[in-house]
Amino acid sequence: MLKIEKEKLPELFAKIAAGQELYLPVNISGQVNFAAWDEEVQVDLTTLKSVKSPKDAFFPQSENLYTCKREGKKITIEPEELKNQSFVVFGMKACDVQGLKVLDQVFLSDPVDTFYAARREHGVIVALACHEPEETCFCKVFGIDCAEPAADVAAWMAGEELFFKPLTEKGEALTKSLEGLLTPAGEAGEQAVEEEKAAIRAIVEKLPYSNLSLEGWNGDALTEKFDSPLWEELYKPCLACGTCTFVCPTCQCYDIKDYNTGHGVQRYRCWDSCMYSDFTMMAHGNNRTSQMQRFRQRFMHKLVYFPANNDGMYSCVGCGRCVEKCPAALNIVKVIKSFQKQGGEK
Amino acid sequence: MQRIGVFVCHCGSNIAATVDVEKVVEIIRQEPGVVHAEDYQYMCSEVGQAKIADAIHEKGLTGIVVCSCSPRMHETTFRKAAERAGLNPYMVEIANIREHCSWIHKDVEEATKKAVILARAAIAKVNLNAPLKPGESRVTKRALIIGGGIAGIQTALDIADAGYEVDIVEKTPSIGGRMSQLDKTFPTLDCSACILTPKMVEASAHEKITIYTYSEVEKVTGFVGDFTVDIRKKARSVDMDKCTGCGVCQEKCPSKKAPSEFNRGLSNRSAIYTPFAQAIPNVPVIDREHCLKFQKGKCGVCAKVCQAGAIDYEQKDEIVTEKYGAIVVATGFDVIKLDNYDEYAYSQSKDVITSLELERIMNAAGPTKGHLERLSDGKAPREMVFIQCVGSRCADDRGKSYCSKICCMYTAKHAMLIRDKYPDVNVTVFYIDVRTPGKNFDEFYRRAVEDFGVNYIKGQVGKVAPQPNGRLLVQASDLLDNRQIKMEADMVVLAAAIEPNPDVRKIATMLTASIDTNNFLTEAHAKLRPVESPTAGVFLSGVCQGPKDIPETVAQAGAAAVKAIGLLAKDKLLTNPCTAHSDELLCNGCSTCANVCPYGAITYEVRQVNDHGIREDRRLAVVNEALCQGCGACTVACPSGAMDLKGFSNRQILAEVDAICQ
Amino acid sequence: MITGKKQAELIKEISGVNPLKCMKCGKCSATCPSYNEMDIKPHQFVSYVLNEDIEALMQSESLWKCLSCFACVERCPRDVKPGKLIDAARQLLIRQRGQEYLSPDEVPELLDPEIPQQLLVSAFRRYRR
Amino acid sequence: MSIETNETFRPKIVAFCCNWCSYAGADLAGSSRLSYPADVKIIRVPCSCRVNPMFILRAFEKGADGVILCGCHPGDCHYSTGNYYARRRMTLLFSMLDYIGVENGRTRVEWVSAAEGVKFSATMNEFVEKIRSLGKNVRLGDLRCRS
Amino acid sequence: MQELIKRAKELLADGTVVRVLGWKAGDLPYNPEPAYFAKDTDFADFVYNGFCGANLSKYMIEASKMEGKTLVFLKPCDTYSFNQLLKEHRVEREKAYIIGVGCKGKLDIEKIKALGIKGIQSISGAELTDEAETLTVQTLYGEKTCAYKDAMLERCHVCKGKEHKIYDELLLTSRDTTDADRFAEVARIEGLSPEEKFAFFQKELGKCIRCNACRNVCPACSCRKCVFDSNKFDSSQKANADSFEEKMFHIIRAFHVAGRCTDCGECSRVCPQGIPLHLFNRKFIKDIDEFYGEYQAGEDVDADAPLTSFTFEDVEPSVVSTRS
Repeated sequence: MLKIEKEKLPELFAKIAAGQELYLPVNISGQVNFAAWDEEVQVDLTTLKSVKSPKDAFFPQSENLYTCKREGKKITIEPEELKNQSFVVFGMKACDVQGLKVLDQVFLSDPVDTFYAARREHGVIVALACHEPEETCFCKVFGIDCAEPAADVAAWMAGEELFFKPLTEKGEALTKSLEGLLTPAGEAGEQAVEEEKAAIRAIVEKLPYSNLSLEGWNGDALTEKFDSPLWEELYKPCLACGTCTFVCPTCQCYDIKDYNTGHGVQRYRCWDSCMYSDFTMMAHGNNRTSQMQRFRQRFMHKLVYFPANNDGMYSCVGCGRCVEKCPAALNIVKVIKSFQKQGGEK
Repeated sequence: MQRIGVFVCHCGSNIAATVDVEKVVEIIRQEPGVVHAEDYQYMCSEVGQAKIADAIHEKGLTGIVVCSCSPRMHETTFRKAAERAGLNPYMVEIANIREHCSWIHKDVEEATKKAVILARAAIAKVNLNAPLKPGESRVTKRALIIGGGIAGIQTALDIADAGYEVDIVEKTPSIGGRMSQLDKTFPTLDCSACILTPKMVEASAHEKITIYTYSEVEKVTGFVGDFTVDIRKKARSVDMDKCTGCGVCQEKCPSKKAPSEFNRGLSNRSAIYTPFAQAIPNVPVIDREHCLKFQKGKCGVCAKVCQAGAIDYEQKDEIVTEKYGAIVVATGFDVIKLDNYDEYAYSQSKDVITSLELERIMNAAGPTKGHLERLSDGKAPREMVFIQCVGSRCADDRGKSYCSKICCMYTAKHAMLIRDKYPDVNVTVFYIDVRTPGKNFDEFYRRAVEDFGVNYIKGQVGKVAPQPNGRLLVQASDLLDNRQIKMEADMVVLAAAIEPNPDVRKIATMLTASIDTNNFLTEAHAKLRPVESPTAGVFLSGVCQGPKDIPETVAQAGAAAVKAIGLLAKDKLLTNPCTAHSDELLCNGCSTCANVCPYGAITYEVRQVNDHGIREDRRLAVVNEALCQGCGACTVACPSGAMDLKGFSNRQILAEVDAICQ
Repeated sequence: MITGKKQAELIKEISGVNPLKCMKCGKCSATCPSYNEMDIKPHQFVSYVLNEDIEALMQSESLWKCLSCFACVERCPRDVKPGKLIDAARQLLIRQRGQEYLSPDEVPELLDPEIPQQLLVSAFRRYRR
Repeated sequence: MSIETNETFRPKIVAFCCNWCSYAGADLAGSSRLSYPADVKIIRVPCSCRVNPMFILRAFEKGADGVILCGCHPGDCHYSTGNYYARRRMTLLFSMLDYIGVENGRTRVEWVSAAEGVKFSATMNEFVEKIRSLGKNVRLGDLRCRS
Repeated sequence: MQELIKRAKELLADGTVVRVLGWKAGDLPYNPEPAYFAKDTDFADFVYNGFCGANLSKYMIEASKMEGKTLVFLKPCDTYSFNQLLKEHRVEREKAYIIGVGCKGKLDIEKIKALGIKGIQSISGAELTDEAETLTVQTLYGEKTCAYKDAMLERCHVCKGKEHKIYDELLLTSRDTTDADRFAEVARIEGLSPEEKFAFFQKELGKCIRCNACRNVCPACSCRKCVFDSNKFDSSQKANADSFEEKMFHIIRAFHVAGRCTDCGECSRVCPQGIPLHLFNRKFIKDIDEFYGEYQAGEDVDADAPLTSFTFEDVEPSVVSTRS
């Protein structure tokens, strides 16, 4: 394990960014989101959750797929280049890293999404343990240990230092390139990290959602959950906006659109939300015509369909972003709890 | 995707001289969707139109773009050509590469580039065009004439003779207009009243003509074929049905200090009056501002002397609402105010008069009973000076930029009449140019010079100054002799510029007919549609459209009548198919569109819709296509984009924007 | 040597007058109090400028007979302002002669009580820098 | 701002003209041979009130440097009231564009009657001059559309 | 709160209404959600406190389609929205039984968190009946306090007033919370140079993720299908691929609600990225007030809306460049 003083972090970032792109949490007019580093930006590693999850470092909100160009009546197609240089995402949390695993299940299984795969191949993740978990967090429910993030590099902030522990080959390579800035953590460092982990885990135990039960939520629950009359009540406050999906680290739906630039047509994909009334709107109309159906879809997908198709893996990681951001104060926890309550009543 | 044919017109050299037409064709041929492109000398010619028809048949075109002159010129021509070839006429779009391109640019490369872009925009639009079918609306077989001068009377007679009902609305108490104020008319020197009065009588006696005098148009709604007009009949204070026109009331009226409008204020009239002897209707009105009964509350002489009991002090303004198929504007003119022409001493001396005032002085019914005399002292003048172009042809804001057209001729008439009747009076006319185009006009002017000895001097008068001896010092320059003239005159007559009746602004606004910078009504086309206003169903007669003399006015009045008759003769009108329509799946039923519709064409109904499987009763906007005129106000007011306009749809306009900004 | 064309341009520039607007009505000449003393009449100024015959204009008596009363400017119906043209011609001539300006101290002793005030004012207007 | 750069900069300008007054005014400018730069391209609309703020933003999005809307003079609208609505809409829209930092003068409304060919041409000359002085539109506009 | 429950139960019992639209307590101390109540037992989690910021007017669009009457609790500012919806025929008056509820300013959890308060377990002082000016927050990291005012939503500092514009009956009293000038921030921005204005909005709008929360919560954005979701203008872009799109979206959205926006502040409240969206709407409101006379949408159902009316003497668009 290595370490660096917090005040030297700008040097560390500069060094990383010298050889590749570096994405990390940045405060722009009061909100923290992952963005590319430069000397001007205001890096913020203390805010626990970025508004958007860092998934768009691998699966951008919109990305060009190819461009059609026209000369007279001839049309040529220029595919967009795949990511071919390494980049570093610094400061992802354990839940965000788990979010990527969910995306991997979708995008890396056959047929492979080449754009995503290229980014995964070239991305190096430095994950940061959650210094002070908050009441909206429930990663523990999904078996995630936010004190011990598993990525290319794991990092902890303790006292005035940041501790840095490469876990993979990519992580080793990155660490190597930072020689000189990082110094050995030593025994005291190891000790500090252990204390930090313990402190984190102690807080996690006290979090209100940490003992949320997922009992009954699995691939087998399909019909029972789908047909529940509870949905009809639960969805009512939903405004059909896309906030939950756009801040979510695991939502992976996208739409493909064309944009006429005047000198060509760009075919690009952009995040879509199953909450939107025009989600998967086709010529025949919509396959989910009411907001109740759309609402149900999102939660059934996260908690039932996805585990059914992915060996029991839930596509929720308990980051709690939707809990914080839903304009109508709806969220996945409320859904889970409602079913629990109903079960209890039975 | 449409199969589009593009036709590029040379318009002789009008387009081809500045736009490389062949190059445009070559480039446009490559555009997606374009399956045919060609150029031709004159697309609007029969051969050109045949080319369009041939291409429609041979290439199976579904959309046409003609790159030519303004769509205001030949859009209809090409649409008809397409229709004859079996294509819906609304599948034709025009790229205006003449007025908006070749005529305003000099650089060939630049103009060619622009022509290509304009063509692309039209192609982009036509790609989204849909066949449209006009609806029908009814025609009310009645015409309204605003203004009862010679123009209005003639138009009314012509329309009525064709068998249609006509209403004349005249602001003053009698029809007759300016012509009734004239003494003689050029170039034949007929007595004006002698030729006008029979027409007035004919109009008033015509069974198809209703005359509203002392009345004004108050409100106009509706559209071609179906206007609804409110006419305010001002309180005359005299019962039209009872009055016998005996005139006793006017004789006995004790208030005789009101300036006579008819005599241009040169004499006074009684408070109860008919403007002139031959007035039609021969029913007086009470001028309430000058009437003692109305002002002071006592008098009532007229009521006492009226044996018919026609006087009605209680009478109130009355609003008559009537429907019309066509409206003819014939609001005429007035002479300009001369307050700003201090150098001619008009407001300083009674002996400086306008030509229209001279008409009244020369007229037997005028202030001097037809005797030529100075208004200051009643003496007969020895030396008379006429000054031309007072306020006409001015570049500054004191006068008018245009030539008033009639002054040269009436001045020659005045000079001739004076020399004829008073041979010992010297007459000098100061002119800038003498303009006498017209049948027997120049001959008329030459007679004034050659036979009547009128002294014409080229040179504008600089100054007229009243002298202590009561005469007027006229200072001018003789440009041909290069000398300055200072002469004393007894009377000076100013040929003041004429201007459209000031009321025309108000009327034009009501009719949504446009007005030019000089307040003349604009024609639909300066050359080809001179008697029609750009507003369908509104026609122009007389000086409201531009300066004219009597024969021209009468001719134009007839022309306007024919246009109106052509409209009234139809039972149905095809309505503009470019109307608004609402997408029922997007409509919120919020009423915003109805709030901005000037025609009340949008109503709401609750109807069941099937929105992708969801059946719901919804409040929905419905457009009445017969009422909708296609302005598009609703389309922008509608927040959800449910309202769209056929022929100018959101996507069509956006496609044009995209093509231009490419 | 300045050509007539150049001079005509200068006159137009100084006066701000477009001589093409003239419709040759002669109202300027009709209105001019100094007409009889002028060899080139006000309405002719315009054609001299149009014909670019500026030398003649600059040598003319009219240059010094114009009172700058601006009656012609006021009354011209076409906004041509012949008075401004002659004013400009005068300025050209003065420029040619060089800097022969009076200094303010010299003025009082030159004043003749008989000089009309209007002339004085017009002189100031004309010769101010 | 130097004059040299301006001469090479040819702005893209969209002019929305109402069919009844301004389009006819533009026709009159044409038939009177009153020139204005070829940078101006006219789109015919039935009335100024047909112009949706979306059209104007779209023009900027796709690379226009200036957008001008011409309609009948207030009181002269062929449809009686269309230009009044257009006037309010455009006033608010232009104010909003100003508010978000788009240079003043990239948008303009001018009332041009069918008889005002001279005004049409003068307005277009003036507007093109103004846009040239402002330079390329970089604050509104989609990066993807820049060539 | 108890009086609200009591009255609601009465109205349900006597058949005046068939359901109640109010707020249901969440599982955290600050996240109550809008909810329907129909049975006596439902009221167990009925809540009305400082965190009940949601404007229930918009839910009345759907409630108007249901059978029977809905009792809805509206705060003074919410009644403007209801009126505006009424004017646009989006809600039905006879389908609503409106209880105007008092308000002492609503709370913004983001503001509390911005003060560094996290790991929240409970909050006291947020009840309407609480006289305290201070919120006391129990957190995993200890007890924290903050002034009620400092935790209030921006909109409450510029509150339109305590008066309900439409109601059937009133319950609870309101408190005057206005302590700022509603247009101060707009005026400040107006005073910036074009470069500064542009930089400001670029930065703010750059955060937009096009989640449509602002639009979907907005009572004025009541379109069945938004133009940005339909192909009518080729404008249906689901995500911003370029900075222009946020501008287009937010300008057009503000324009579409211009003269209709009551300034209820919901857009700014719900924006996950904390974009001060009300600055767009308020700009239009300020302009409308200045150009066409003061107008408050939702105040009077019968008033002519500024964009559907005019006067001959209206200012010309050039006023934008000529005014100081």
